[in-house]
Amino acid sequence: MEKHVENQDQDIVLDIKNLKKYFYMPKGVVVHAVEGVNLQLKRGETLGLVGESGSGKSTIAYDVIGMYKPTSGEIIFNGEPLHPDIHKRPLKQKGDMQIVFQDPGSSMNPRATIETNLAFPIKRHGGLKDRQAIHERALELLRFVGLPEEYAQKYPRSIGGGERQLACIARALASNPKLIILDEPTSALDVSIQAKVIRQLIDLQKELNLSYLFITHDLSLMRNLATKVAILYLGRLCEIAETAEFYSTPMHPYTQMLLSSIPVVTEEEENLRPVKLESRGEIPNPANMPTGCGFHTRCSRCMEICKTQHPQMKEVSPGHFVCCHAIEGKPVDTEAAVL
Amino acid sequence: MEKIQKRPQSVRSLTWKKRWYRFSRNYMSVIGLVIVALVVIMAIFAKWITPYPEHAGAFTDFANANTAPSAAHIFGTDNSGRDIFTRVVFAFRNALKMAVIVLTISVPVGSVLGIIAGIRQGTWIDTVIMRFTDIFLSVPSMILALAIASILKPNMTNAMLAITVSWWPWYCRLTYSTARSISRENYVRYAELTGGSFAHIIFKEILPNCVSPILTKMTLDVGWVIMTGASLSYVGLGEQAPIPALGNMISSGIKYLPDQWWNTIFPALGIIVIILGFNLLGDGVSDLLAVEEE
Amino acid sequence: GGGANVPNSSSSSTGNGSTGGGESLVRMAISDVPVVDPAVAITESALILYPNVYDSLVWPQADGSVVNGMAESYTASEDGKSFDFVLRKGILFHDGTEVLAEDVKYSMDRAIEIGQGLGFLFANKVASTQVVDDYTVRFNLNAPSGVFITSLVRLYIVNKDLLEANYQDGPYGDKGDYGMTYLQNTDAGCGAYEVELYEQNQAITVKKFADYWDGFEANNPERAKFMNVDETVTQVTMMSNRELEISNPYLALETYEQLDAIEGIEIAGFYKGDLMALSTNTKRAPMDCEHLRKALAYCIDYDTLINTLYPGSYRANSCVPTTVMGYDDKAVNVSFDMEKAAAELAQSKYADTIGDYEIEIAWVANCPDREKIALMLQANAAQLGINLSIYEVPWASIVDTSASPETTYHMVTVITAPDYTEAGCLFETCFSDVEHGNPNTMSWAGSPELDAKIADAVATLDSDEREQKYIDLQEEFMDSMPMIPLFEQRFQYAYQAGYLEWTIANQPVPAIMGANVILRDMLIYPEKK
Amino acid sequence: MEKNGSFEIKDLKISYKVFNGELQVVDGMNLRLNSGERMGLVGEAGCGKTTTLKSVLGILPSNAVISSGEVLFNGEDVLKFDNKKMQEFRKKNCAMIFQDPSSALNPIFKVKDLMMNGMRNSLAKSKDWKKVAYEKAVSSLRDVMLPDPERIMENYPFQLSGGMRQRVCIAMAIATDRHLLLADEPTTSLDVTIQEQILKLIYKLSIEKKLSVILVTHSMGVIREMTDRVSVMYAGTVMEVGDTKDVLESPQHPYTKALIACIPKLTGSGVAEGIPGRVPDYLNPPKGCRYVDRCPYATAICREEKPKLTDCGKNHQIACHNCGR
Amino acid sequence: MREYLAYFVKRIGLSIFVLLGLSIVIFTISRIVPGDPARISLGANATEEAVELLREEMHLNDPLPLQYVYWLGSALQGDFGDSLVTKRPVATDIKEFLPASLELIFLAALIHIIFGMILGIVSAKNNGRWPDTVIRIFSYIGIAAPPFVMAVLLLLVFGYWIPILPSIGGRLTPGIIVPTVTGFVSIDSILAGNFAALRDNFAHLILPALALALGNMFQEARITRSTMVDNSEKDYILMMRAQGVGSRLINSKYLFKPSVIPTISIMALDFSSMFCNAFLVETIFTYPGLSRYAINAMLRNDLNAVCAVVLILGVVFIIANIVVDIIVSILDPRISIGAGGN
Ligand SMILES: Nc1ncnc2c1ncn2[C@@H]1O[C@H](COP(=O)(O)OP(=O)(O)OP(=O)(O)O)[C@@H](O)[C@H]1O
Ligand SMILES: Nc1ncnc2c1ncn2[C@@H]1O[C@H](COP(=O)(O)OP(=O)(O)OP(=O)(O)O)[C@@H](O)[C@H]1O
Ligand SMILES: [Mg+2]
Ligand SMILES: [Mg+2]
Repeated sequence: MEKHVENQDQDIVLDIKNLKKYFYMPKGVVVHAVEGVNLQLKRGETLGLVGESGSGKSTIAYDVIGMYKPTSGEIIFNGEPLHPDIHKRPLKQKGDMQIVFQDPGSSMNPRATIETNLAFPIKRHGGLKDRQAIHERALELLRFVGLPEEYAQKYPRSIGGGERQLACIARALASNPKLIILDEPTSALDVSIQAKVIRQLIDLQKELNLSYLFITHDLSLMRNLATKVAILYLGRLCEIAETAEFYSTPMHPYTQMLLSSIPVVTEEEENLRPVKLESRGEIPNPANMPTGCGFHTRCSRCMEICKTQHPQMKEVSPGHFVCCHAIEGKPVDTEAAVL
Repeated sequence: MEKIQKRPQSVRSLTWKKRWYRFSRNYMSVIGLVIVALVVIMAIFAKWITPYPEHAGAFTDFANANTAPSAAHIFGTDNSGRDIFTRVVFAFRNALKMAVIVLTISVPVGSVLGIIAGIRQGTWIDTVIMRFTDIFLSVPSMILALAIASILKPNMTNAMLAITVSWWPWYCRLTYSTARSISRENYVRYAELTGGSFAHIIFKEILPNCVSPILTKMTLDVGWVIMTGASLSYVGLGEQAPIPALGNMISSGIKYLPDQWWNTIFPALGIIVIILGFNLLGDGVSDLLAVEEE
Repeated sequence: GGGANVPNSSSSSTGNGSTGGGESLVRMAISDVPVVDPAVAITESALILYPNVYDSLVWPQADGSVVNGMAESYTASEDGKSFDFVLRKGILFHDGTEVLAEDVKYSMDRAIEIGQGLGFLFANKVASTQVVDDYTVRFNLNAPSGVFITSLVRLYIVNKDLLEANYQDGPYGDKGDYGMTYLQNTDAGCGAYEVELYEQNQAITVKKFADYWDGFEANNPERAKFMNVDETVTQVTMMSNRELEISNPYLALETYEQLDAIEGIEIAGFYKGDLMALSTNTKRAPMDCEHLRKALAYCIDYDTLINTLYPGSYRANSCVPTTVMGYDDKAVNVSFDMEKAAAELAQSKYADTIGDYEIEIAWVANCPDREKIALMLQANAAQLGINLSIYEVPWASIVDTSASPETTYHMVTVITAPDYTEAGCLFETCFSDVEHGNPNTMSWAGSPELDAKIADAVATLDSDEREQKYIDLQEEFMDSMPMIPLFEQRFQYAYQAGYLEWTIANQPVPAIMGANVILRDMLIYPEKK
Repeated sequence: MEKNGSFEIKDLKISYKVFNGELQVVDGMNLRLNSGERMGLVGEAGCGKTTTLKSVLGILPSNAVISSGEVLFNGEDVLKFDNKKMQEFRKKNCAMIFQDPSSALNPIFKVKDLMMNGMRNSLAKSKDWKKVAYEKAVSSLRDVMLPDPERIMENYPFQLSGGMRQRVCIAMAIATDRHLLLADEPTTSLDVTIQEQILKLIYKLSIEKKLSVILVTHSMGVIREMTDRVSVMYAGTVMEVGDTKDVLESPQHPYTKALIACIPKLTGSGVAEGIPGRVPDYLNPPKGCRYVDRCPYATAICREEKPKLTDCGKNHQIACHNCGR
Repeated sequence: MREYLAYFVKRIGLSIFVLLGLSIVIFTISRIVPGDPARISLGANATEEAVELLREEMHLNDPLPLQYVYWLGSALQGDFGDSLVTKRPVATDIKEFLPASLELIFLAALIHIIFGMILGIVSAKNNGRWPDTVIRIFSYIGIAAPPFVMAVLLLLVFGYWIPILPSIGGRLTPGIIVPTVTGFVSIDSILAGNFAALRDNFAHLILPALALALGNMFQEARITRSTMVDNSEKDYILMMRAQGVGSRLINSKYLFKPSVIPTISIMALDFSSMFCNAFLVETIFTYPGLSRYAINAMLRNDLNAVCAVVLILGVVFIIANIVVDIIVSILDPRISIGAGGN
C-alpha cells in the first residue's frame, strides 16, 4: 500500500485526506459543511465535483486554496502538505494553485483595467518588473484565452460575463499554475458563452497539462469535461467514478435521482438517463444533519439501517466507489483511502 | 515605453469623457461646479478682484460705517466702515482654507484607519480602532469641536484642530464599512490567495474602491466643515478680528438687525451659496466617479 | 435643591399676573441671572439686584457722599479704627422678623468668611464686629480708614435666623454651607423688593415688599423681572413688542438710534463712574516697555472715540473716573499723534524687533462697540509695524486669564468702576500688590512701595487731605502708563418712556455699579401701555 | 368578456431611454398562444425576454417606451387598457412569476402578508376574506410542495432559501385562478431536483386548469420537457417558432442550430465552439437581421433588410433570408 | 423578547465602555488646560482662603488620575460639581435645562419627520412634475442653509417684518406660570389643564424648532423621495402591481415602509445634528435649554459643566441610537437585533 502511494506521488497533484470543515455559528450551532472527504486529482486531469447547493463543494475548494482553515484532515499538493494558514504557505505554492470564482462580477477589481488586474499575479509570480514586459505578458495571456488585445485597457464591467470569466482564467494562468480550481465558472453564463469558456479550458488543459478541480451542479457539462466525477451530498461523498463508468452505471440512489432529473434535449440522451426516479424533498440543512445516511430522508430505497448508521464507502468495481448500505462492494478504509 | 504610455491614456480619457458626459447631464451638478469654481477663483484671486483688499485686514473708517449697499460698496459697509463684499470674498478664502486643511488631515487618517480595521475585521485591531472611533462618534462632532475649541485659545488654528479631531472618525467609519464589504469580494480574496501583501491589499485593491465614496463625502464635507467653522466663529471660537470669517461676520452683523440688514444677510447668503455649491457638486461627483457599467 | 421654581407664596400673585396687559411690571435685560447671595456673586447683574432686595446701613449719593440708610446714626472713634452704628428700629426682613444688630454682625462675618463676592472689601480691614446692643453694632478695623463708611454701601444685611435655619452640608464647619444653597434662588434681605420667582439662568422676578421701612411712591412697580437676554436682536424685538421695559446697556450705538426711533422708547444715559480703559500687561513682553505702552496710547484717535463711537462720553485723563472723589485731570496727557507714537516707539527697547511680536488685545464679548476700539488701535498700530491681534473674549475667560501675568492678555478693554465712590477704592483694587490677579489688576503694576502709599492715602481721615494724596499718587504712577484711559462712558439704556418714568434718567447718579437701577426710582403707568 | 383565452403579441417594439440614447431592445416581437397551450421562449441573456413579459402586464420601468405593436388578449389590446381595466386584467387573467425570487418578494413583510394582500383583490369582497385568503395561501404553498406551509406563512422572505422563495413566488402566481401564466425563468436558481418538481407542478396546473403558459428559459432541456411550442428569440425578435419537437430535432435558423449545438450533452459528444460575438449593441442595432454579425451564412441582404417570419414547415416558421437553404 | 434583552445588555455594555472613554478624553482635555478651576469658579475677588478651600474640595491638589477617579466617582452619583456660570450644582442645571432642550428638539424632530416625509412623498409621486421641482429646489437651499442662518432669517421675518409670534426668549410669556412636574412645559401645562399656557409654549417653541428642523426636513424629503423613486421600480413592487394589488395599498404600505427605513435609520444622526445646531439656535432665540447653557459654559471655561454636558449628551445619543436601532429592527426584520455588531 505504502509503496503504491509513493509511486503515484509523481502523478498526483492534489490529495485531500479525510478533510473536515465545521462552521461554528452563534448559539452553539455547528454546520458540518464538509464531513470527511477523500479526493485525489492527477496531473492533466479534471476532477468534477458535483452536488446540490449547500452540499459543501465550495467549502472544499476554499479549504484547498487556503481561504478557510480546515477543521481537520490533510491536503497534499504536489507531494507537500499544505499549511492550513494561507499566510504561512510559500509563495510558489500560492502561484501553483489558482482559483476562478463563480461570480464574474466580483472577481476583478472594478476600478482597474483588465491589464492592471492581470499585472498583479504577473509581477508577483512571473517575476516581471519592467512595465513593457508586464504589458506584453498581459496581452499574451489574453490571446491565450482567446480574448482580443484591446480588452487589456477595458474595465471589467464593460465587457460581458463570459469574457470576464475568460479574463479571470487568463489571470489564473499568469502564475503558471499546476492546478486551477474552478468554482462553478460558467453557471452564471449562457450556454453559448459557456461553450466558449469550456472549450477554452479544455484547450488550455491540453496545452499546459493543467489539472482542474471543477465544481459544478451541471451533470451534462461534467460528462464532456471531467476525467473523474465525485458526487457530494451534505458534505460527504456518495459516489466517485471515472466519467464513462459513472454515467453508464450510476449506482448511488442520489446519483440516479440527479441524473434522472436532468432535462435533456435529445432522445439519445433520454435513453442514457436512468429510469425516472421521482425526486423528493430537498437537501437538509447541514446545521441539522439527519442521523445515519444523510440521504435517507429523500431516498426511495431507504432501509432501517440507513436511518441510524452512516454507510461505509465501498469499492464496487476498480475505481468506482459508492457509499450506500444498499450496495454491495469491498469496504474501503476511509482514513487512508485512495479514491 | 512611449507606446504603452499613450494607449492607456487614450482609454482613460475616453472613460473620463463618458463620465463627464454623465456628470454634465445633471444640470444641478453643473450649477454646483460653476458655484464652486467661482468661489474658488474668487478666493484665490481675492486680492485682485475685491475693490478694497485692505478692508480684509486691520482697517477702520468709522466715518463710513454702516452704509447701505451702493455702487461703491455693493454689499454695503460694516460697523467699522469696511466693505462687506471684500470681507465676504476673503471670508470665502479663509473658509476654504480651513476646509482644505481639515480634510487633508482628517481624510487620510480616518480612511486608512478605517480600511485597516475593515480588513482585519473581527481581530483586536478592528476592536481597538473602532472602539476608539466610537468614543469620538458618541458625541456629535460639532459639540466635540465646540468643547475642544472652547478649552483651547480661540483662533483659526485651534478651531481647525478641534474640527479635525471631531471629523476623522466619520471617514474611519465610512471606509470601515466599505472595506468590510469589499474585503469579502472575490478580487480581494484572490489577491490574498495569490500572495498580495497587506499594503497591496489596502492601497491597490481596497483604497481605489473607497475613493469614490471618500471623494463624494469630501466634496459634501467641504460645505459642512465650512458650516461648522462658521458656527465656531459665530460663537467667537474661530477666526479672530479683523480677519473676516462668515460666522463672525454674521454674529457681529446680527446686532444691527433689522436696519443694517446687509451686515447679516450677505455673509449669510455667502454661507448658503458656498454650501449649496459643494452639495450640488457632491451629488455630481458620485456620478462622475461611478464605476463603468456596461 | 432648587429644581422646582414655584415659591410657596406665589399662589396669590399668579392669579392677577397672567396677562401682560396692565400689569405693573418692569422687565429689564441683564446679562445673566445671579445667585441672590451678596457674599458670593459680584457680577454686574448681581449688583443691580442687591440694592433692590437687600438694604445697607448707608446709601451712596450722586456727589460721592453717603447718607444714612438703615442706620439711624453712626460715630467714628478718634483713631479712625472703630465705628459704631445705630440701627433704625422696626426694620423688617422679608419674613417679617426685625433687623437687629446681630444680623449686621452676621452679615459682615459671613461676607468675610466666605471670601467671595463683596467680601474682599472688608476681608483685610475689619478685625471684628461687636454687637453692642440690639440696635447698635461696632466695627473694629485693623488700621484707620477714611473710606470705611463709604464702603459700607456694599454691606448688604442678611437675615441671620433665616439662614441659620437653612444651613446644609458644606465646608464651613458648624455653619455648613453658610446658607449658600438657600440663597441661590431666594433672598434673605430687608430691601424694598423680595425675590418672588427664580428661574435658573433665565429670569429673576422680584415683587414689592409691602412692609419696607422707607415706603414706596404710588406708582413704583409692583414687580420687576430681570431677564437673561443677551442678543441684540432679541432685545430689540422685545422692546418693540413692549415685552421689555429696559434694555441692557451694551447695545451698539446704532441699535440705540434704532430703538430711540421707536415710538415711546427713549434713551436714558448715566455717568456712573465707568472708565473705559485699555489695561496693559506691564509684566509681559513686549508690553513691559513703558515707551511701547505710550506709543500705543498715542495711536488712539480719542476724538473719533468720543464723537463717533461713544457720543456723550468724555475724555478721561486718569485711571480714576471723573465723577469720583480724587480724580486728577492731568495724570495722563496724550492725544492722537502718530508722530509722537513713532518717536516713543523709537525709544523702546523693542524698536527693532517689534514686528516679531504679536500683541493680543482682548475685548469683552457681547459689547460690540469695544471691538471698534480694538480695530482702530490695530489699524493705527499697524502703520508703526506693531502687530495687534484681536480676540473677542467672554468676561469669564478674561477673569480666568487674568490670574497670572503670563496668561493675561497684553491689552484688554476694561471698564473700571469703583465699588465705592472714592479714588482710593480703585487704587486698592487695581494696583495693590497681589499674588493672584483679577480683572482689575490686569496691569500688574502693583508694587510694595505703591501699596504703602495707597494704604497711607486711604487711612487719611481728613477728606481734603485724602483727595490731595490721591491726586499725587495718580500723577506719579500714571506717568508710566500702566493702563491707557480712554474715556468715561455714558451708559445708555433704552427704556419705555411711554409708560415708565425713570426718575433719575439722565441725572447724576452715584458712581458705583448698579446704583442707577433702583426700582424705587421708577414709576410705571401700565394703563399707558 | 369572452373566455377563449387567446393571446397574441403583434409587432411589439420597446425601447429604453438611457442617458446617451435609446436602447431598442424589443424589435418587432411576435408571439401567438392558444388557450391551454404551453409556449417556450428561449434566448440568450439580455435579448428582451423579461422586457416583453413585463410589457404585457404594464409594469415596465419608467424609462421604457412602447413605440408600436399590440398585445391582444381575447382580442382586446392590453396596451390600450386604462387603469381600471388593466387592474382587472391583472387580477383575473394574467399572472407572472418573476425571474429573480430574491428581489421579487418585499423583504420586510411576512409571506403571509404578501400572499394574502396579493390575493385580496382577486377574491370576492366578503367579510371574512382574510380567512379565505389565508386558507388559499396555505393550500397553494402546499401545492408547490413547501413543507410546513403554516410556518412559512409566518416567515420573512430572507428566512427562506432561494428555492423556497421561488416556490413562494410561484404559489402567489397560482393561488388564484387565472388564464395566462407568464413564467420568467422560474427555475434558474434551483437545483435540478427541485427544478423538476416545480416544472411538474406547472405542467400539472396547465393541464388541469387549462392554463396557458409562457415559459421563459435559457434551457432547451426544460423547453423540451415542458412545452408544446417554442419561440427562439434573439435580440428582441423571434427567429424561429414551431412545435417544440420540430424545432429541437430539426432547427432551421442558423441561430437555433448554433444554440442547440452549444448545449453539453449527456452523451459526451464534446463541447461546441460556442457562438462567436455578442448580442448586438441596442443603441445602434444592425439595420437588417440582428443576428447578422454572428451568422456564418450572412449575405448582403441580411444587412439591409429585416427578415420576416416565414413558414418553413408545418407550424414552423423562421425569420431568415436564407430560409430553406 | 430574549433577543432584545440580550441586545440591550450587549449594547449597554458597549456604551458604558464608550462613555468611559469619552469621560477620560473630555476630563483630560479639560484638566490639562492652564488655569485654576477653583479660582475660575470663585471669580476675581475671592480671597485666597476661599479658593484654597474649594481647591481641597475639588481634589485639585491630587495627581490627575486620582482626580479623575474622584470626579468619576461623584459623577456616577450624579454630582458633577458646581457650575461657575450658575453657581449651582451642574446636575441641578442639567435636570432643569435638558427637558427644555428635549422639548424643543422633540418638536423639531416631529416637524422634520412628518413634513419631511410628506414632502418626500409628494415629490416622489410627482416625480418630474412641478411640485417635485419646487420641492427639490427648496430642498437644495434648505439643506445648504445652516440652522443658525435659518434662525437669523426666521427672526428677521417673524420677529420684525411680520411680528406674528408673541416673543422670543424663554419658554413661556412672563406671567404665565405652570407648576413643574416633568420639566416639559408642554406636558406640564396639559397636566395642569392650562391650555393657554400650552399654546403660549408652542408659540415660543415654534421658531427655534423650525430653524432646527428645516434643514433636516429637506434632507429627509430628499432621501425619502429618492428611495421611493428607486423602490417603486423594484421587482417586489412590480410583483405586487402585476398581481393587481391597488396602487393605494401599494404606495401606502409596500412602497412606503421599505422607503422610510433609510430615513429612520439616520434619525439618530439627525437628532444629534439638531442638538449641535441647538447650540446656536437656542442662543439666538435665548431659549433656556441645555445647549445654550452648554455654550455659555464653554465660552466661560466652566469646565465642570462642559464635562457634564458632553457626557450627558453622550448618554442621550447612545440612547437615541439604541432607540433608533430598535425601531429600525422592528420595521426591518432583516436586521436581527440579536446579532449585535456583526
Ligand atoms: N463562511 C461560512 N460560515 C458559515 N457557514 C458556511 C460558510 N460557508 C459555507 N457555509 C455553509 O456550509 C454549507 C456548504 O456550503 P458551500 O458554499 O460549500 O456549498 P456549495 O456546495 O458550494 O453550494 P452552492 O452550490 O450554493 O455554491 C452550507 O450550508 C453553507 O451554509
Ligand atoms: N430599465 C432599463 N433601462 C435600460 N436598459 C434596460 C432596462 N431594463 C433592461 N434593459 C436592457 O434591456 C435588455 C433586455 O433586458 P431583459 O431583461 O428584457 O432581457 P432578458 O432576455 O430577460 O435577459 P435575462 O436572460 O438576463 O433575464 C438588456 O440589454 C438590458 O440591459
Ligand atoms: Mg458554492
Ligand atoms: Mg430576464
